[in-house]
Amino acid sequence: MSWFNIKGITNPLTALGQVAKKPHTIRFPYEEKPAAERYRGLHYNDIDYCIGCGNCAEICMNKAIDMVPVEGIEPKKGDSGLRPRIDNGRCCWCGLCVDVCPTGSLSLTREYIFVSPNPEDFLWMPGISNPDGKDKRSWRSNDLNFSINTYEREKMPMLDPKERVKSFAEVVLGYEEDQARREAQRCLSCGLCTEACPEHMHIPEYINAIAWGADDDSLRIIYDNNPLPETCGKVCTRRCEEVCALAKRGEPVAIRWLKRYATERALNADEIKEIVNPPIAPKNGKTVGVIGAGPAGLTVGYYLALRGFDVEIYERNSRAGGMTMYGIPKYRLPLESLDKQIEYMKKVGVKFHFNTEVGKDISFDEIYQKYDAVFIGVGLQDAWKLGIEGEDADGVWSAIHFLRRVNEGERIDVGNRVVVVGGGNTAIDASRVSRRLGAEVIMLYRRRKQDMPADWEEIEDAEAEGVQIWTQGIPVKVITDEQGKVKALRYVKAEMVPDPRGGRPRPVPIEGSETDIECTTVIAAIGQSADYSFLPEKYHDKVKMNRGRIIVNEWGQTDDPKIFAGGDAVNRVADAISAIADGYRAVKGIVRLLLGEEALKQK
Amino acid sequence: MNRAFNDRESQKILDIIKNFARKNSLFILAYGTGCGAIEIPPTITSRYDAERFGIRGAATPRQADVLLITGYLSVKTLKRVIRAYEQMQDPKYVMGFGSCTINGGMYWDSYNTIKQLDKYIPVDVYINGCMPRPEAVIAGFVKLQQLIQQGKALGWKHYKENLEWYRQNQQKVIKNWRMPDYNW
Amino acid sequence: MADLQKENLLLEVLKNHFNDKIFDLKVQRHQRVHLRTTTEQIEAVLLYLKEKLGYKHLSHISCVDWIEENRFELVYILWHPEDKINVLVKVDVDRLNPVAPNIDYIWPQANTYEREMREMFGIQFPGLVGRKELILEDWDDLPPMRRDFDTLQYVMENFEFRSGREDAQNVRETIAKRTGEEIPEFAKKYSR
Amino acid sequence: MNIWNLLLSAIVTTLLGFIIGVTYMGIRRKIVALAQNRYGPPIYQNFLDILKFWSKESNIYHGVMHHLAPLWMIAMAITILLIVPTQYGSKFFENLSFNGDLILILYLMPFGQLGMALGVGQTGNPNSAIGVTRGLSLLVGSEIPFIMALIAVMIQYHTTSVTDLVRIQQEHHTWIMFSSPFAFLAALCVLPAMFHAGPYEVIIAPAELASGPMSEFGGKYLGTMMSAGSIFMFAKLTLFVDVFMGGSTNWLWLIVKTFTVYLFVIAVGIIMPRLRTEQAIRRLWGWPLVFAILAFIQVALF
Amino acid sequence: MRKQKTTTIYLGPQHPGITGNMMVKLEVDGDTIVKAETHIGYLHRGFEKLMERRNWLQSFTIVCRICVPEPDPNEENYARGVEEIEGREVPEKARWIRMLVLELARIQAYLLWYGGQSASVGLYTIGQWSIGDRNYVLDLFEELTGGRVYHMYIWPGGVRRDLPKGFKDRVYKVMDYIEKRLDDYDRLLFDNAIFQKRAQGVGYIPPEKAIEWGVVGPPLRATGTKSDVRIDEPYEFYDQVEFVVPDFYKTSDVWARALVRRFEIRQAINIVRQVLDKMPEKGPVWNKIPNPHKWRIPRGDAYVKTESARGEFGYYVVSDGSQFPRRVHVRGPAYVHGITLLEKILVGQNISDVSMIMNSLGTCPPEMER
Repeated sequence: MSWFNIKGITNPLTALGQVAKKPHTIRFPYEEKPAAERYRGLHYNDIDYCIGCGNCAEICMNKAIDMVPVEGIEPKKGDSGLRPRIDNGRCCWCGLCVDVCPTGSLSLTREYIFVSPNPEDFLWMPGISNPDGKDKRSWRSNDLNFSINTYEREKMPMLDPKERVKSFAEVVLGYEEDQARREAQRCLSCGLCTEACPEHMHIPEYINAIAWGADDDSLRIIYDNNPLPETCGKVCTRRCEEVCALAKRGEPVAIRWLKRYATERALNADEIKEIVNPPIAPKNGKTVGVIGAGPAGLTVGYYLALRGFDVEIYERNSRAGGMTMYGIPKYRLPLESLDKQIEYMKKVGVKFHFNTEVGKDISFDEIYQKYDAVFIGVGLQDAWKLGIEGEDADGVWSAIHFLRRVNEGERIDVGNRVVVVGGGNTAIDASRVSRRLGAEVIMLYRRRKQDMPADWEEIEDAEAEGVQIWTQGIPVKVITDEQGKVKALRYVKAEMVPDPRGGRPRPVPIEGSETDIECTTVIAAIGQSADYSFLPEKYHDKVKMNRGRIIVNEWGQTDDPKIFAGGDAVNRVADAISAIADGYRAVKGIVRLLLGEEALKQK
Repeated sequence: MNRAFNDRESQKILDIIKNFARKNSLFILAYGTGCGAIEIPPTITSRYDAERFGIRGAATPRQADVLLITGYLSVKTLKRVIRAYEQMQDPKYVMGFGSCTINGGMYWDSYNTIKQLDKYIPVDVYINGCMPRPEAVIAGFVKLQQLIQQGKALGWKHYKENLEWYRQNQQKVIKNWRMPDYNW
Repeated sequence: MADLQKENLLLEVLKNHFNDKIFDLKVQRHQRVHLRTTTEQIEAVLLYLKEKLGYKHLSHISCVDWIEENRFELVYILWHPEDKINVLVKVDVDRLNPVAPNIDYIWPQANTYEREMREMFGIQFPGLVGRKELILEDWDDLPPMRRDFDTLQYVMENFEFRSGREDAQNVRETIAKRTGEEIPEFAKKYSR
Repeated sequence: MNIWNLLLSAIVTTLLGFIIGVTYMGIRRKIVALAQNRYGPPIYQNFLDILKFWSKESNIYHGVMHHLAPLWMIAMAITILLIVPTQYGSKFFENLSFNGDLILILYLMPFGQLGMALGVGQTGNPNSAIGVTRGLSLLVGSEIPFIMALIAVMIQYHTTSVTDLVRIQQEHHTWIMFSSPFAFLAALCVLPAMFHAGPYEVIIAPAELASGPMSEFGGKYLGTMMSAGSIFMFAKLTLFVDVFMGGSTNWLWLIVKTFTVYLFVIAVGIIMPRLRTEQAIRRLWGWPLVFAILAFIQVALF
Repeated sequence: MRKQKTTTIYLGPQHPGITGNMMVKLEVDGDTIVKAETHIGYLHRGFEKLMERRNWLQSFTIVCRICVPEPDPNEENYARGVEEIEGREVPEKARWIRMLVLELARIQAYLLWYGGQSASVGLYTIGQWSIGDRNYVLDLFEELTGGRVYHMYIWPGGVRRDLPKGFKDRVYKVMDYIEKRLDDYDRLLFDNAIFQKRAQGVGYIPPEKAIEWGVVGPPLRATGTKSDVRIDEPYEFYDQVEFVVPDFYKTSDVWARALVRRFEIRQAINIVRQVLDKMPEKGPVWNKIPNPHKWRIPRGDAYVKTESARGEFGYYVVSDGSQFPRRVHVRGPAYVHGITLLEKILVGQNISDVSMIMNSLGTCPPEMER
C-alpha cells in the first residue's frame, strides 16, 4: 500500500537537490560547443584540386549535386571545368560524395548552421560559397582505405623478366575475364579520359560494357572511331590514363589493358567482322588515295571504305602498319595481332598496294590526278643524328633503323655491350630488344630519371629485364678501334641547372668529367625526321612545312584542298593514337570535301 | 502634444512592444511531422534548453505561435498540417526543418511526400540540415526572432492574401478535399 | 557454425507430413529454413507449423513482386521460440489475379500485414476486415509497391521541384561536346 | 472610506496581485528549470507570454459562452482577491472584507471552473469536455477537505471573517497552523490540487488531453485566462496565508509568506507525476479528510 | 455521470501524448476505452519503393531513416542482409565497432524512453534529465560517426571509419556518468510512489498470448519470457559478451516493462564496457566493396534480425542479381505493437493511460509505415 510507502515520497525528494547544481546547458548561441572532428556539416570543395569529374553528382541518390561551370575555371585536359554545386534542399549529409571523390577535394566541414528565410539560398557552391571552409574540414576521404573507390589496379600478368629476355615472345599476357571485369568496375565513368585521348575514344562506354559483361558491345564501341584497337590496346601511349580521376591518388584504370582485353575476345578477322559488323555504305563513286599504310593512313582507309569510298593505300614496305609494324618490337606488338587487324580491313574493302614507293614506283602527280582526294601519312622515316664525333663508325645505329631491321626478322649482332642514347620509348625499345639479342645494355640519358619521357611502366620493365639506366650523361664522342668498329662511348657527366625561364631544368656538362663506356654497339634514339622527297617541287607552295611538319587546318587539309595529311608527319606527338586521330580528322575533312557538310552529320 | 502622439508614432512604439513580446514568447506546436521531431526533445530539454528564449511547447494549435515542419510531409500529414496551421492564431510562424522542406530532400522521388513546403503553407525560416541539430534549430529560432523584431515574419499575412493560390496548390495534391474554411 | 540437425529434422518432418505439397525445401543456414508451397496448401502448412510444431510467432509476411515472372511471392516468416528456427514459407500468387487466403484467424497481427499488402500490392485476401486505407489516403494510382508503378514519374506529374538548377551539366556530355566526340547511339546506354 | 478610495485600492490590489502572481509563475518556471539541470526562461517570461497573447491579431470564438468564460474567470479571480484581506491593519488595503466573507470565498472558488465548463461546452472539443469534467471532479475532491478544514477553523475561532482570523492571530501572536495543526495539514495536502499542480494536473494533462479545457482557447482568451490564473493563484495563496499563517501587515511579509507556501507547491510539482482522476480523488479523500476530521475532533475537544 | 453513448476521441496526429505522428481513435465510455483503432500513414515515405531505385550502396543511407529514434539497428540489419546474400566477410574489428554502436544506440533509445515514459505520466523532470544526458551519448556518436542522430555509419562490408583517437576513454567516461545518473532517475521515477501506482496493473498483456500476438522485445520479456535476438540468434559477437536477459519481471504491465528497460540499460552499459575491452586495437574495419554503380549482388534472399531497444527488428532482403535491391522489407517491432497489440490491450483501460501504454510498448510510427 503506497500510502505507507515512505521511500516513495522521500526518495523522489532527492531530486530537489539538483536545484543547487550548475545546469549543464550549453547556452548556444552565447557559448558554443564545437562540433566533433568528424561532424558531417556543410560541404567544402578545394576548387583547385577538384577536377570536375562529377562522381559526387553521380553517387548522390538525392540528385543534390549539379555540375556547373564556374567563372575563372577554364576547362583543360583532365579537368572538365565544371564544379559541384550542392542543393542543400536535397542533401542528407551522408558523405558518400566525399567518400567517392577520387581527388579528395570534396569534404564536409564542421560548419552546419545555415538559416535563411529564402529557400532559393540553399543552392550552394562548396568552396566558393565558403572559401574559409578549408580549416574546418571534418569528414574527409584522406584515408584511401575508407574511400569507396578502389585505387589499386588489377595486376597484369606478365612474363617473368628472366623468361622475357630469352625471346621476342609477348611480355604482357592480357587480363583474364574476371580480372578485366574487376578492373572495368573500378572505372568511375567520368569521361575525363576522352578529352586527353587525341582520338576521343568512347572510353567510359567501352569500359562499362566490359564491366557489364558485354564484350561484344565493347568492341563495337571501340571500333566506332579506332580501326587499330588491338595495336592501341598493346602499345598506346595512353595519355588517357594520365588524366584518369583515380590517378590523382592512386593507379589509373588500366584503360589500355581493357581495350586490349576487349579486342582479344575476337580471335581472328572474321570474328571481328562478325562482332563489329559495321554498316558499310553503298559505293559513292569517290576515290581516295592514301600514301603510307601507317596508323593514320589505315584509319583514313577504313572509315572511308565504310562510307562507300574507293580507297587505295600505297605502301613502300611489304607490310602495313607503318611504325607500329617496323618501329615497335614484336614482344610488345606481335605480328599476328597486326595481321589480324589488316586482314579485317581488307575484308571491309580497303585496297593495299604494297612495295609501292611513291616518288619511285609511282609518282605523286599520278596519284594526285587519279584520285578525288589524297591523304599523306608518310610518317617519320629518318633518324636524327647524334652530332658527335665518330658517329659514322661501324656499330653505331639509329634506333628506328635498328628496330626496323630487327622487326624485319634480321638477327643483328650487337656484341655483348650496348649503349642506348636517349630516354624515350624508342630508346627503351631499343634497349630491351638489345637485351633480347643477348647484350648487356646501358641506357644513357641526359637528364634525371624522372625527366625521362618514356612510360614509367616501360622503364620499370626495362630495369626488370636488366637494362641499366645511367642518367645525366651527355655523349661527346664515339671511340673506335682500328677497324672502325665501336670500342667505347665517351660522355660527360651533367648537372641539372634550373631554367631561369621556369622550364624544366637543363643539363649542363661538368668540366673534366669525361668518362668512357666500353661497348660494342651504340644506338642513338634521340628523335626522327620526315623525308618529303617524294613530293614534287610544285606542290611545295601548297603543302607548307613548319620545322619538318606539314601544316594542316582543322580538317587535316593542306592549302591544296585535295591534299590531306596526318600522322607523325603532321603532329609533334608522334604516337599511334595521335596518328589515328589525324586520320579520323582527315576522314571527316574528306567527307566534307567530297560529299558536303550534310554527309558529315549522318554517320 | 498631439503631434508627438499621433497615430503613426504610437503605432510604431506599440509595434515594437508587441514584436518584443512576440519574439520572446514563441510557443511551438507539439506536432512531430517528420524525422526532425527527434531533435526537438534535445532542443527543449536541459542540454540546449530552448526555454531560455521563451520557447516552449503548446499542446494545441490555438495556443501555438510557431509550427515546426520537421522534415518531410506526407500528403496525408499535409492535410493535417494545413488544418493545424489554419487553426493557429495570427501572427503565426512556420519553420521548415531540413532539406525535405526546401526541395524534397532524401525523398525527392517519393510518391507520398511533398517537395516544396512553401507552395502549401508560407514558411518564415528554413533551417539547413538533415536533420538540423539543436544548435541549428536554436539558430533558426534566433533568426526567426530577428525577423519578428524587424516585422518581416509576415508569412501569415501572405497566406491570407494569397489564400486562393495556396488552396489551388493544396488541392492539387490533396485529392479528397474535405476541409473546413479558413479560420474555422 | 553449429550443426544443422534441428533444421534437417524439421525438413524431414515436413516432408513426411506434406509429401509433395511442399517443395523447394532448403536449409539456407543455421536457423533458417526455406520452403515453398501453393496458395491452396498455405493455411494447412502454417496451421501445422503453428499448432503441431510450435512455430508460434509470426515474424513477418513479406511480398516480392517478380514482375518478369508474372507472380507475387508471399513470404511468411515464422519463428520457433524454443528451437530458435526461422521458417520462411513462400507462396506464389498470380500477378494478374492476385488472391491469397486470409490468415488473420491464425495470427491476429497478420491482419495488418495483409491490409498493407492489399493496399501496396493490390493482393486480395477474401474475408479480410479492416479499413481499406491503412497507410495511404485517397490513393487512385496503381498500388505503389508494384514494380510497374514508377514513383519518379508520379512525382514529376504531381509535384514540382524548385527551379534554379536547370543549368546543371552532365560531365560526360560536356566533355564530348567540347571535344566534338560523337558517342554512338548504341553506346549511350553504357554512359553514366 | 469613500468609494474613490475603495476603487483605487481595488485597482492597486489587482495590479499588485497580477504582478506578483505572474512573477511567481516565472519564478516557478525558473526553479523547475534549475531542478531539471537547466537555466530556464527569465523570470519575467510570463509577462511576455501574456502580452503576446494579448497582441494576437485574430481570436476565434465559438459563441457567447466561449467568449464569456475567460471574463468570468478573471472577474472571479479579482473578486476573490478583493475580498481576501491582503494587509492587516492597513486602511488602504482593507478592501471588501466583511463578516462572513470566508463563506463567500468558498462559494466563489468553484465559479471559475463552472464558467470554464460553460465556455468549453461551446467549443465542442472532446478534450476540453473531458478536461472540464475532470476539473469539476477534482474540485469536489479538493473542496471537501479544504472546506472542512476551514469550517473547523471557523468553529474554533467563532468567526466567518478572514479579517477576524488575521486579527486573532496577530493579537495572540500565534498562527493557526500551530494552534490548529490538523486543519492546516488538511489544507496543505489539498493545496497542490487547488493549484492544479503537482500530482493533480489531470485537468490540463498534456499527454492525455492536449491542454484540457483550454484546448480551444487562444489569443486574447488565453491571455486573459493566464492573467486570471495568476491573480487567482495569488488570491488563494493570500487566503491560505491569512487563514493559517497569520496574515501580514506589509507587502514584503506577505510576499515572503505566500512564496514559502508556493515553494511547497512547486517542490511537490517537481517530484510528483500525475495521478489519474479517480486516484487523485481517492487520494484527496484519504489523508486530508482524516486530517480534517482530526481538526474537528480537536475543535470538539478543546 | 455515465453517458449511455460512447464519445469518440482522436488522439493525434497532432497530440502531445502520442509517440510521434500517428493517431489513435478511441471510443470512450466515461474514462474507459471501449474500442481503439490505430491510424497510421502520416509518415509514409515509401522507403521500400525508393530502395528499388537506389543501388545497394545508396540504399544504406536511407535505411537509417526508417526508425527515427533508433536508426542503427536498421543500418546493421541492412548491412548484414546484404553481406549474407553476397557472402561478404566483415573484419573483426568492424564487428566489434558495430556492437559498440548498437549498444550505444540502445542506451540512447532507453534514455529517450525514460523521457517519454515519465512525460506520459507528467513527471517532466526525468525527461529533462535523461534527454539532456542522452546528448552525451549522441556526442559520442557524433565523434565516432559524424552524425548525431542519423549515423550512416554501419554499411555493407563493415563500418565507415575507424575509432577516433582516445575515443574509448571518452566512452568509459560517459558510461560512468550515465550509470551514476541512472541512480538519480531510479530515485525519482522508480521509487516514486505515484509512478508505481500509475504503472502497476496497466496495459496488461496476457503472457500466454504474447508470443502468438507477435509481441517482441521488452514487452515480451516483461511477461517472463526469455527472448532476445542477441541470445536466440547471436549476431556479431554477442555470444562473446556476458549479459543477463531479464525474465524475472513477470507482471506484464507497464511497470514490468519499465523495470525490464531499467535493467537492460544497465546491461547495455555493461556490454559497452566489455566490447571496449575486447575490441582489437588494430585491424581493418571495412571490407571494401566494388564501385557501387556496378556492384551487383547475386540473386538470393535473407531474413536478418537485430534486437533493437523495442524488440526484434527484421529485414527481409531480396536481390534479383542486379545492382538494385529487389525488395527490402522492414519488420519493425512497432508494426505489431502499435497496431494490433495496441488496439487489443487499450480496451478497458483508462484514457489517461493511453500515452503511458504506447510509450511502454515503444510504438514508433515512422517504422510502422516506413
